[in-house]
Amino acid sequence: SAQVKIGSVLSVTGPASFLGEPEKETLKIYVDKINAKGGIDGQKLQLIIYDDGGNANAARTFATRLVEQDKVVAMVGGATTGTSMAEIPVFQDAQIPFISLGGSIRIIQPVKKWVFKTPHTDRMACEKIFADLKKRKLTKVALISGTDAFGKSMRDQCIAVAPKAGITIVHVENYGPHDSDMTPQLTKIKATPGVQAVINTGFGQGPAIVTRDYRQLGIPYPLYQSHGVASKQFIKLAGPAANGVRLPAAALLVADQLPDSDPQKPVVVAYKKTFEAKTGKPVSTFGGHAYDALMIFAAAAKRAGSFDKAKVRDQIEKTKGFIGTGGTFNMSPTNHLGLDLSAFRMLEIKDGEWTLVH
Amino acid sequence: MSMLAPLERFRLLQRRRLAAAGASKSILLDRFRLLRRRRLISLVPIVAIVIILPLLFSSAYYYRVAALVFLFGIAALGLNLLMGFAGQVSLGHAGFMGIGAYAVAIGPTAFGIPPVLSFILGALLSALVAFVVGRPILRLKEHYLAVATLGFGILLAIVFTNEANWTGGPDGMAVPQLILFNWPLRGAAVWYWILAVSFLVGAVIALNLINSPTGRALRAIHDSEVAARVLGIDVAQKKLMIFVISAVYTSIAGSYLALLDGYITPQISGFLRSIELVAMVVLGGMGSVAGSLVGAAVLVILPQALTLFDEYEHVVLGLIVMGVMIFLRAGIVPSLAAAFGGGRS
Amino acid sequence: MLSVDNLKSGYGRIEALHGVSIEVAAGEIVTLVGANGAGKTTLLRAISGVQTISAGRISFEGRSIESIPAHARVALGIAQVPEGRQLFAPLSVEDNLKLGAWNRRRGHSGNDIHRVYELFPMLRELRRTAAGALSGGQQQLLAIGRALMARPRLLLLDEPSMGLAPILVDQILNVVLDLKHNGLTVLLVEQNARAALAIADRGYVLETGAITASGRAAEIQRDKRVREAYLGV
Amino acid sequence: MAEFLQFVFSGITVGAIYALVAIGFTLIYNASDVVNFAQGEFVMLGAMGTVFLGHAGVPLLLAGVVAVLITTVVGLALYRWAIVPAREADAVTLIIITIGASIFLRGVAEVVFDKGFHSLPALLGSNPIRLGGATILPQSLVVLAGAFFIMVLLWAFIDRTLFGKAVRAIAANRVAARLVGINTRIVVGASFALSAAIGAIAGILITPITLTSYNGGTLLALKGFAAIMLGGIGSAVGAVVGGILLGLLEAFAAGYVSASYKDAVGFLVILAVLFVMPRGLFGKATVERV
Amino acid sequence: MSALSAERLSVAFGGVRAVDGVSFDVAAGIVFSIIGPNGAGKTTLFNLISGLCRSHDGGVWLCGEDVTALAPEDLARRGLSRTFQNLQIFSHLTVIENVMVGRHRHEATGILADLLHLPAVARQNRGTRKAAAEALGRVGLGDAAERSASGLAYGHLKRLEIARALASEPKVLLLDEPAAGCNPVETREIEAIIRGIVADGVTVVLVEHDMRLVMNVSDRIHVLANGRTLAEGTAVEIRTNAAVIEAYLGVRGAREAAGAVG
Ligand SMILES: Nc1ncnc2c1ncn2[C@@H]1O[C@H](COP(=O)(O)OP(=O)(O)OP(=O)(O)O)[C@@H](O)[C@H]1O
Ligand SMILES: Nc1ncnc2c1ncn2[C@@H]1O[C@H](COP(=O)(O)OP(=O)(O)OP(=O)(O)O)[C@@H](O)[C@H]1O
Ligand SMILES: [Mg+2]
Ligand SMILES: [Mg+2]
Repeated sequence: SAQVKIGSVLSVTGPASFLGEPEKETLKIYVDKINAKGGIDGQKLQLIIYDDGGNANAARTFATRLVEQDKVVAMVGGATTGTSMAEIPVFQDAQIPFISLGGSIRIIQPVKKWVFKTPHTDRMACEKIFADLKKRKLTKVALISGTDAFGKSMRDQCIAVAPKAGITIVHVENYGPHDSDMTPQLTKIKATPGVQAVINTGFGQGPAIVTRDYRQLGIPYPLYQSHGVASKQFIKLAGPAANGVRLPAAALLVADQLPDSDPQKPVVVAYKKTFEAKTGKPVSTFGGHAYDALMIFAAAAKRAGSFDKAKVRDQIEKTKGFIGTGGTFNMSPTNHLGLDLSAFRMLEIKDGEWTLVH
Repeated sequence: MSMLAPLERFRLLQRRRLAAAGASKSILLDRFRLLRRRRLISLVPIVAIVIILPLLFSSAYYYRVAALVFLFGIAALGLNLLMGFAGQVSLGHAGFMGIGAYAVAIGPTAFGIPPVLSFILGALLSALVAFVVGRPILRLKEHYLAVATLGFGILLAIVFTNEANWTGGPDGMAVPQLILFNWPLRGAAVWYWILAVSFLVGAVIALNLINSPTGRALRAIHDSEVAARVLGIDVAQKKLMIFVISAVYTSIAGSYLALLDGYITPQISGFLRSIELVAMVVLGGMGSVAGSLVGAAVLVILPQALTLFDEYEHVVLGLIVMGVMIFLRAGIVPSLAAAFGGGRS
Repeated sequence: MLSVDNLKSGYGRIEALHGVSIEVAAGEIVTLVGANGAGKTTLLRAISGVQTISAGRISFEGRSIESIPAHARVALGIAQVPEGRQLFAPLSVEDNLKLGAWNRRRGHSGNDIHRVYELFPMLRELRRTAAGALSGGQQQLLAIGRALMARPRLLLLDEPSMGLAPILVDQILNVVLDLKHNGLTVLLVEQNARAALAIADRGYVLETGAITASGRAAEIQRDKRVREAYLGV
Repeated sequence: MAEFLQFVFSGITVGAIYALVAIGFTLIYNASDVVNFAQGEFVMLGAMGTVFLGHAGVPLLLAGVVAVLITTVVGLALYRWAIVPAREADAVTLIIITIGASIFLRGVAEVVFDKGFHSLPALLGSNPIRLGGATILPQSLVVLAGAFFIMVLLWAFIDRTLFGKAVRAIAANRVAARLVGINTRIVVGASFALSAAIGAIAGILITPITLTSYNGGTLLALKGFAAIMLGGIGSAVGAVVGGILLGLLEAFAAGYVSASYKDAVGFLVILAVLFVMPRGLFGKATVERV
Repeated sequence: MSALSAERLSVAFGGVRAVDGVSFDVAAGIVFSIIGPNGAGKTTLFNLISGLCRSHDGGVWLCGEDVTALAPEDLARRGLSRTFQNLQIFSHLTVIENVMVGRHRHEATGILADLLHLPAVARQNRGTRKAAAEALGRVGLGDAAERSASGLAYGHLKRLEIARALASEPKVLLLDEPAAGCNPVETREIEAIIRGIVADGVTVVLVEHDMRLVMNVSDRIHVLANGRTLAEGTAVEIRTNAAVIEAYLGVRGAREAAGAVG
């Protein structure tokens, strides 16, 4: 039967491989599922995935290859902000829809005609954390962030939105993504007067070490992590130290705890089951972003009734009320993400499990 | 064994030896004359390839990959001048790529300097940086030089990562297009020609240098600094000079990369990129101009070809790198040249 | 004791030995005479096993050794004083000597070291100095001492008197004679051909990779052509 | 004061890690003049091997021993199949071969293991030791003790045994080594095996602190490399002192200057030291007569 | 005017006083030999003169100019050249390229001109090659010009070093054991080469253990032992000097020295 090619350039290896790996697995599983059900409008999908190793230049070459050689009709994925940004011109020029899985708001702001994304922005994560802090009547926070792209970008966003949220950032520290001891930075935070809570923006192994060092130093304030640690791995690595850590994350992580009335419940439970059954690994929200992107594309293509790139793009932009693992998407010409703060849930780790904060 | 050989036999041998010596002498002389007249002969096949390749290209993707080969060929050539000819290791050359790249990115956006001028200023800045750091660093030898250059490269990468106000930080920044005489340079095919020609120009200059007194002095330094010094060669100055020249090559490649991609991240000056440049030089052949291009081709094309192996990509890449170095230990071009016809490259 | 038969060897495409055959009987001193570039060093290296050969046989005490690696040939009893000394430059003089006795590392080398020091008192004074810091002649003495430490049965000497003061040249040649009287077999390459022939039993003339003459040392010394070409009289 | 002490503890923690990784380079370098770029992968293999054998149900102690053995065999294999066939090649070529090996081993780990991060339990538990208002984890002291223990063994081996001298002799002059009867293959092979084993042990000891992943070796090796250059290449004592110094430098830089530039501070100090002592703190100058 | 003079040169390594207050004066256009037991300090003396090593005391004058603190490359530019006891060959270069490097101080090296390969560079290259070929011819290596230097036999490498030093057209040439590894016939050839060099007006300072050569070519001989001057004089004076015979020549040396036809 006729095949329609969709492409993906992911950071399956390299420093961001913990993003790329579940994204790759998710895309493979669900493209197979779509095809097993007869494809979209009777057309089967063919998925082409390239690994950029986290390198922007390689990402751009692979993007060119997808467009020029493979003749894909759409691209789902571009794992990090840096690689996505390098790929954008290729798809803008070729006029092919591109749904990125990168975190930063820069990908979709300013709005680019052909570019969308599904992960929550780091700014939303900051806002969510700040909202929770306000609820707890804590207003003075210290920030500690990784110097990698994710950590740094979110740090900047937090600093930017803090005044509006009524939060004062009293101290800022950072650490290298591969550092193995963060006690000097945390010691300085500990010594800073007035701190009421600490937020760590970062992904990879850094946050686990921060969490452990935090407990080692016996710092008494609440510790917030970002959505960048939203995988079971974090809890395992940080061990008992993770207890009491809060973070904003998608509903996916607490699928089973959602009330039955929650419209997201069936979606996230189904994804979690499928992913864990196929891979034997616990779900992370990162794979969920890929799921959302693929499904938004599939729905748009169905609505468009063809794989005409312009039509598909228009339909993606018209996505309304789409329930994904990350939340409910309502896109528009000015909003190529379409998630609002309600997409995030505030979680707390208790006894090694995610729990919903009510 | 016979007792004393008869005088006749000795004479005969003597004569044969002389005849052989004479013959080989004239052959050598002929070959030398050929070589001298064709200083640039090794470029002929490259020019041919540059012209023929586009006939085989079916899409802009091929142009892009080929453009990248020439681009990294320029960078590797610069490093090769330093490593292959002067024998000085650098594990930090990606730092100069970074300077070149950020120059064309920051120049126009932050200072309103036209891209072409930024490009030139980037090369000059790299030269200046190389001149300043080269003086102390080049006093070190071998592994110590390696770690010093490594540190230099990492320092630059740290600056590019941390000075987010200028560089966009780890997420990188967009690079304005290069506009030449109201004609925006875009599209892989255009870049293919620009980079191929640039590489050839770079190669001609490199060959000129190698065949000049300066080039000989550099190669001499590689083998014995002491002997070079007592022959009147200012070793420190010559090393510094080649360090600066090689920095300029690499910086230009970095500027090109930024312009070609339209977007850069600090990875461009990272440690892994430096290692990749060294690997290009050694794989292709230390001290071989054509080798720089071949080494670049191998490391640019392999990741494209190896997507075939999916998750085994790195296993295969590692095996190929090891295999090439084991079986062609002088590097691809010199080893093959020695195997076929004993020519030098 | 040593027999080399039709040996061919070279460097890359260039053949340096075009089928060389020599014999060294037990207890003999045999000297190899030849001009610069004749292939003397190449031959000695081949016998020691650090030079690949393309054809021919080498047998030592009746046993063919072409396929035996270099280090094992030392264990069989072949030691060499190589051209250019080839010392372990960063190691001390004493360590160089100790390593000379590597093939007997389970035995004690202490006595042997003392014997070397007695032979060359200069080395005793320098025993803690890095070999690389020694003067040329001192290095040459060390190279000879190191080879003796192996207690070889066949000693290959490649220009042992190179760089030595005249007073020491005599001493070295006397040492070689002494060794012979203790049953050691010696293959000697020596630029000082006259002196070498004076202590040798037999000799070979090697010219551009081929043996062109051989015979008793005294005969060779008398041969007019050899005298003209190598002895300079 | 407590703050200062905490920086010191942090420096010791990180420094001990660098030291333990750095010391693995020593033997291969001494035997072959080659800085083994796959050394970080040995560290990773020891750690990941233990983790995954543990997952498979092997008791952790046994898992550790087996992982070290496997890594040792990998070290030997690297020597036998990649270094021996290229034996006449110069150092740069050999270094590129080790880079190839490092890519290869990472690729294998990526397939055999996974791409996630993993940890191992700390040997003496994870209750911090409190001292003068600062804290340090017992595992940091375990790593430090491990580094010192291996340092003493290595120093005794290289400087005090004939075998150790043979190792250095080979690097100094391979032909001469063969001419005195040293079986260079066995000695250099043993060096590779031992270096690999040291790497693997380092991996197991540091993982409770650093965590591990299939590509975690590269950056550790980079720091280890910097540490040995600071200490003076080839010297076991230099590796450990260099490592600890680098760790302390980074901790103080992070504490008193800026964490963003702590790596920069580390390298600047290394550069400064090299300008004064071009062969590092403990590197011996070799004399070459002309 | 003397071509080279050394005054109270001294240097110590660790405890060893390798050279200890050595002074001498070399008249222009002669062969001045320095002999002495192994480890006497001859090579170290050369290193002091050629700037590879700093003297603790005294100084060096080259053709009347004080060159004490100069770097080797500056000395080379003033006309001092040398060969090495432990060969320092440019082994990745061909034989003739080795010698061409010797011409360095006579070549104009504008980096821009070199990069662009201006006609002047090409012309100069041809000149350099011709001069190098000539120097090779003088030491009898003309046939080996295009061979890789790493492939020469030891004795030939020694000659290559002489050719390389000659190519720099020195005023003073230091030769460190040029005849090492040469048989008597080859030593004669070296002798002829040295005579040729002197005939061109170059001053030669020779370190050598071959007494025939030394006695044959030397105008003056300076004897070192344990870093100090033991004697200085003409060949006849030296070979009959009891102290020299005792410390250095021995029976053989004395015989060889006497056998030399001066
Ligand atoms: N490494 C090498 N590569 C290429 N050719 C070589 C090499 N070593 C020696 N040769 C060549 O092999 C031939 C024999 O050289 P060898 O060193 O054996 O001569 P030799 O008799 O020892 O001379 P000498 O008296 O100068 O030491 C010579 O023609 C030399 O040029
Ligand atoms: N860099 C150094 N470090 C230690 N000792 C040194 C150094 N250089 C020279 N020496 C010592 O200084 C003394 C003089 O050495 P030098 O090489 O000058 O002797 P030489 O007269 O040239 O001897 P030869 O005739 O053997 O070449 C020797 O004892 C040597 O060991
Ligand atoms: Mg020889
Ligand atoms: Mg000397």
